[in-house]
Amino acid sequence: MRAVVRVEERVAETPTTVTLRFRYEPDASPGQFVMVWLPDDDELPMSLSYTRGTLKGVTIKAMGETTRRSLGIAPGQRIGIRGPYGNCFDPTPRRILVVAGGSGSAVLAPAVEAARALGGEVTVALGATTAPELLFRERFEAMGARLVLATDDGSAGEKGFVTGPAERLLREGSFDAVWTCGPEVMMRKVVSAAGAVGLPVRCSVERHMKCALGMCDACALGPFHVCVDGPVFTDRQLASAEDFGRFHRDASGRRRPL
Amino acid sequence: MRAVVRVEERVAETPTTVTLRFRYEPDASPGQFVMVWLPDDDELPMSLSYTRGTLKGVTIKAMGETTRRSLGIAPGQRIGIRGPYGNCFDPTPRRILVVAGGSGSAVLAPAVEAARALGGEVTVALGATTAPELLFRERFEAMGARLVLATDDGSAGEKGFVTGPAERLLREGSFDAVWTCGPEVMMRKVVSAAGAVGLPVRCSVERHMKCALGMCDACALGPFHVCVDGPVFTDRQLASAEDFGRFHRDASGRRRPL
Amino acid sequence: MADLSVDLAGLRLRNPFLLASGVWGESGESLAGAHRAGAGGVVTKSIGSVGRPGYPNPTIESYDGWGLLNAMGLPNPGIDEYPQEIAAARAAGATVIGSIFGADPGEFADLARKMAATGVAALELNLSCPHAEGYGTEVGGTPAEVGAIVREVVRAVRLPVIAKITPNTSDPAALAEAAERAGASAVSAINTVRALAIDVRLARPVLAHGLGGLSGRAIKPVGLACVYQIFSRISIPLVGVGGISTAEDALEYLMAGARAVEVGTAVAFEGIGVFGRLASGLSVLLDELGLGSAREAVGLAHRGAGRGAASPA
Amino acid sequence: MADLSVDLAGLRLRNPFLLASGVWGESGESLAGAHRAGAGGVVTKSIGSVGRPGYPNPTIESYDGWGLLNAMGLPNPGIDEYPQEIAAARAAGATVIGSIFGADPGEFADLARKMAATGVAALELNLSCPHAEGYGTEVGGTPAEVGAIVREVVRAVRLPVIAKITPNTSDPAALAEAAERAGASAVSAINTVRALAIDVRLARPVLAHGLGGLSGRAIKPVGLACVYQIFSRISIPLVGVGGISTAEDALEYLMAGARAVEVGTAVAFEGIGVFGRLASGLSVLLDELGLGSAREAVGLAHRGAGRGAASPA
Ligand SMILES: Cc1cc2nc3c(=O)[nH]c(=O)nc-3n(C[C@H](O)[C@H](O)[C@H](O)COP(=O)(O)OP(=O)(O)OC[C@H]3O[C@@H](n4cnc5c(N)ncnc54)[C@H](O)[C@@H]3O)c2cc1C
Ligand SMILES: Cc1cc2nc3c(=O)[nH]c(=O)nc-3n(C[C@H](O)[C@H](O)[C@H](O)COP(=O)(O)OP(=O)(O)OC[C@H]3O[C@@H](n4cnc5c(N)ncnc54)[C@H](O)[C@@H]3O)c2cc1C
Ligand SMILES: Cc1cc2nc3c(=O)[nH]c(=O)nc-3n(C[C@H](O)[C@H](O)[C@H](O)COP(=O)(O)O)c2cc1C
Ligand SMILES: Cc1cc2nc3c(=O)[nH]c(=O)nc-3n(C[C@H](O)[C@H](O)[C@H](O)COP(=O)(O)O)c2cc1C
Ligand code: FES
Ligand code: FES
Repeated sequence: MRAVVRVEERVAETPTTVTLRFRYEPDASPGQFVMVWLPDDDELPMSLSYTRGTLKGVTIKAMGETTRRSLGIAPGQRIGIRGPYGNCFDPTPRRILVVAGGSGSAVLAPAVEAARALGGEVTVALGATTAPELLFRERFEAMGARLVLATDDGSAGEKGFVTGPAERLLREGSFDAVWTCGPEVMMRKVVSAAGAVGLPVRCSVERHMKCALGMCDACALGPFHVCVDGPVFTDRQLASAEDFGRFHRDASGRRRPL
Repeated sequence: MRAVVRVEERVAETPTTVTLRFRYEPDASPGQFVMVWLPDDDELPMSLSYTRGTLKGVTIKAMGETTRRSLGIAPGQRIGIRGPYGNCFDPTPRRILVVAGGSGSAVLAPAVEAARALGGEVTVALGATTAPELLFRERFEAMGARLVLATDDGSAGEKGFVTGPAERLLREGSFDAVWTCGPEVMMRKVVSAAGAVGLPVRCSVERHMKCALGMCDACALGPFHVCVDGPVFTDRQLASAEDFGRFHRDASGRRRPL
Repeated sequence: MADLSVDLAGLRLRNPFLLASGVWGESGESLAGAHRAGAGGVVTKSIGSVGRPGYPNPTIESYDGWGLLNAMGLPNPGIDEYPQEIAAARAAGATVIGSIFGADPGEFADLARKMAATGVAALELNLSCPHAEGYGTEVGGTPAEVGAIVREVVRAVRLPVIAKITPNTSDPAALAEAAERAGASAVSAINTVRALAIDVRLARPVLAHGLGGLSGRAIKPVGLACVYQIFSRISIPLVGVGGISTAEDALEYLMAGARAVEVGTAVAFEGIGVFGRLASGLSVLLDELGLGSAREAVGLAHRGAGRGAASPA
Repeated sequence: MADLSVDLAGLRLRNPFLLASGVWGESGESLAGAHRAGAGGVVTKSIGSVGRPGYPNPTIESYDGWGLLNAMGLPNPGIDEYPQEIAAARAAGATVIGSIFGADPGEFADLARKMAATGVAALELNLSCPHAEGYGTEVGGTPAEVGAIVREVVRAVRLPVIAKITPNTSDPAALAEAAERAGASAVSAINTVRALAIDVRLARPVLAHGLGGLSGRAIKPVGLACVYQIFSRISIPLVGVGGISTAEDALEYLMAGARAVEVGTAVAFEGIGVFGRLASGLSVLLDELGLGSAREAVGLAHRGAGRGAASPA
């Protein structure tokens, strides 16, 4: 379904990230996304960072021109929402390692919430360029997840990419499942590290999206369409998608190295 | 809904009337009609003369060219059916006088069956031009209805129009309701005779039909459309339709005296 | 409460919802019934010089809820039999727009004079029936034909003349422009979209006439495109027709540029009560959107929508 | 069991169901997926001389189950980037028809040569996109334009050329005739129907481009009318497109005169599994009707249906 909603709340999460909350009826599960229409502007895929009840939310990181403009949206403004689309995280594993980079926390936060509600033990390896950019750090803490931080500049947690602590945790700890969302190169490393210790991974993958109906082919990922077969994929599915971690397609369908 | 069905059975009811039986799923009630499409030919409104179960039936009297041709339809041939349309007879009154003329028995027979099934006492005043044309005479008898006959040529029952015995029955007998279907001038007389003794009447009325959806206006009857507001009308409704018993409209919408 | 009344080519309508031609339009009592049900005005069935029975049945195929295919074949009692029906509708207080169809400008003008004499408030010219041989799009499908017919009719009568145009063309706005240049007071769009259904079991077209015209929800996006495209190319008012069954549908048409709308197929799927629901629904919707009147909504979707920040509330 | 295979302009297809252009057509793996799902052949996304991102989002509006509005704006990676996608599809065994769009006959011919070099089995010319500025109907909306483009392309390549025409015209058969005269091997009809949606709360068109094209069940009756009308006016084969989502829909098109059909929007509403269901459904339906093959059904609805007695069983 599609609806036009009023932005009820705007929360500046990091210097480059805002959450917009709005009332939207349809049921949604952590992992699913919506198409967000900024009326004089573009329509973009965004994971639901708040999925419960009717006060849903998306958390947008300024990546390009449109997302940068979206930081200026104020409560009271109207935006279009259609969805939710796609599949979701299975929240039942007992011990989960979550590896989140950049805006990846947007989709992982509600998933962790769901896992914690079922009594799961969750360790979140959270990475960002710099400390203020660590998205949903407090939210993860409030859920009672164990947090391991990494920043490129060392301003919080370990210095370097989050894949460092993630790989170490995988070697040391004992987990039942690994969830990850973030830059694709990061996710690829997580998949291979988890594979090394025989753990199943669920990756939330991004591709260019237009229809979100499994039709226009914009979001092709190997034999899959991210909008209907994903966005959450298993490591096994990704093994059959030669483009995962290697290339994506731009708006024209042209292959672009990642 | 619309479907193409195979004619399962053909019964010659009178020299000018045949019943066609066919399997058609939708539920129907006595009083309702279907649009019958004779594929290389026209599509005509016909009351369901058999409404129970899936083996429905229509009983067609040769009136004009198309109905005359329809007498030649053999078992195995395919016809189109859409419907059922319209309202139905309320079968609950205890003592019912039924006045049937010409093909009117087609719609009244299943209605009388329904009333008898509920234990109603039914008297059928059945009229025709001549004895062999008395439609569903045996069927009414088999239901346990009391039969009073009239023929124009006196070959069965009283000589003359069926309105004669009907008016007498109304004066003599005690009934809770009157049902009638037949030539409109006949029905008008029945309505006024029943009105004189204060009895409610249900009349099944015919008008030219095209859409059967309450749209094209072909079947206008005063403020009503026979296809959706009828075909069964109350005496009170008919009192507000100045055309009842006076004029109908031909295929062009032109008023034609009855 | 939002004001629903609209002015259309000199007619003052209590609301923008007109009964579309061909629906509840043969009998005066039906036209009166549409008025009593709340229609802002009623358009008659298209009337010709002489009575026509129309095509044989089947004349209709229905697609559950979202569309209707018809080829009635312009049945009508003929202009000489029709005045009594208009009289009945007018007696009930209805604002009646008389629809006519002819084979050439001369026949249209003659019919227009006779229709005007019945006391109708305006005329609608059917230049757009997609399946009537020798009428409709066959005589009014090009700008030149539309212009010639409208010109002749405008000369013949003093009433407002509404040219009803077809969507079955590459450039509907060119037809509307031709109507405006020829003196039409308004343009209505659209008539049905040329269409066909086949029964696979009988291996033949469902409708006796073969080709027909599609109406109902299925054609709303098509009608909206026509109205939207025409709006910026003419300055006379537009009447939107095609697939309207909710107040939101109607508001889409108003925002696309229609001053009033016509409702046809929704009467088949929802009954004549649809007029009351449309009027009250539009009133609620306009209030909700902070619009004081139906008039204010006309053409709103054409405001240059730049690409920049999200729209203010 | 009925034989589903059909010959289309020299191509032997295992069944009459082709993937329509613009759906699952950008990546070679998707084309291969449609083949694996059972499509008789796959038509690529329409490819141009250089890459185009298409229009900004929103590019789509969906009407629950019965229709889809889109204005993608012909996004495509450009002919020079595309051969690798076709190679992937062919490697999977798919019969690939390459769709191209250009601004004039010369550009079409140039693209045709390049597309032919990728090893496609046939070409489809997009003369019919209703919303791409400078392409589609804007350059292929009249018989003269269709003829000029087809002629140039037929001269340039040895492959069968399928001209895909628009329903947004008064006489689609005239476009088909022009394509035949210019040497086309087949005609496909229809592309989407020009349409629009407005969001009343935002008071603007839903699609970023404004106008778009309607597809899906809503346009099946429109596509059928085009195919039915064209069938008796050309002798080259026809490909039916528009709103097909069941075997019965497909059979309607075959009976109206189509030799094969294309399926687009049904993939969005039912998934790619629709191809398997269509093929098995058609087989059952043909058996039930006593037809030995899909070929036998072609044009059946045109048998002169006199008016007389009811049809024999
Ligand atoms: C399923 C899914 C869920 C997502 N969830 C979130 C989220 O929760 N939070 C968040 O901040 N971002 C999310 N994204 C990413 C977000 O959609 C892009 O960052 C955004 O579209 C960039 O838009 P832009 O115009 O600002 O960037 P541009 O300047 O246009 O480009 C920046 C990058 O974004 C990509 N992009 C642009 N348009 C689209 C599009 N329509 N679809 C996909 N990618 C696009 C470009 O290809 C490029 O890689 C998600 C993407 C997908 C596919
Ligand atoms: C609700 C309803 C139920 C009916 N039930 C039965 C029934 O059970 N059995 C039965 O024998 N007849 C029934 N009829 C009447 C039957 O439809 C007509 O007798 C038949 O249409 C005549 O067709 P024709 O072509 O043979 O006659 P024509 O030669 O065309 O004309 C004979 C008469 O039938 C009328 N007629 C023709 N076409 C139609 C039409 N499409 N709709 C209505 N009237 C038409 C003509 O106006 C004329 O009065 C019913 C009619 C209606 C409206
Ligand atoms: C059964 C039927 C009969 C119609 N008859 C006419 C007619 O006589 N004259 C005319 O101009 N339009 C006629 N139309 C077209 C309608 O007036 C209207 O333009 C079209 O149906 C689209 O509107 P809708 O979707 O609300 O029905 C007819 C439509 C239907 C469905
Ligand atoms: C999202 C989308 C994209 C399309 N892109 C193209 C295209 O690039 N070239 C083309 O010739 N047709 C294109 N079409 C039209 C389809 O090929 C087809 O003609 C039309 O959608 C009708 O078929 P359907 O109802 O089965 O979808 C597109 C249709 C859709 C819905
Ligand atoms: S976004 Fe169109 S197929 Fe996924
Ligand atoms: S038959 Fe059309 S309104 Fe009754």
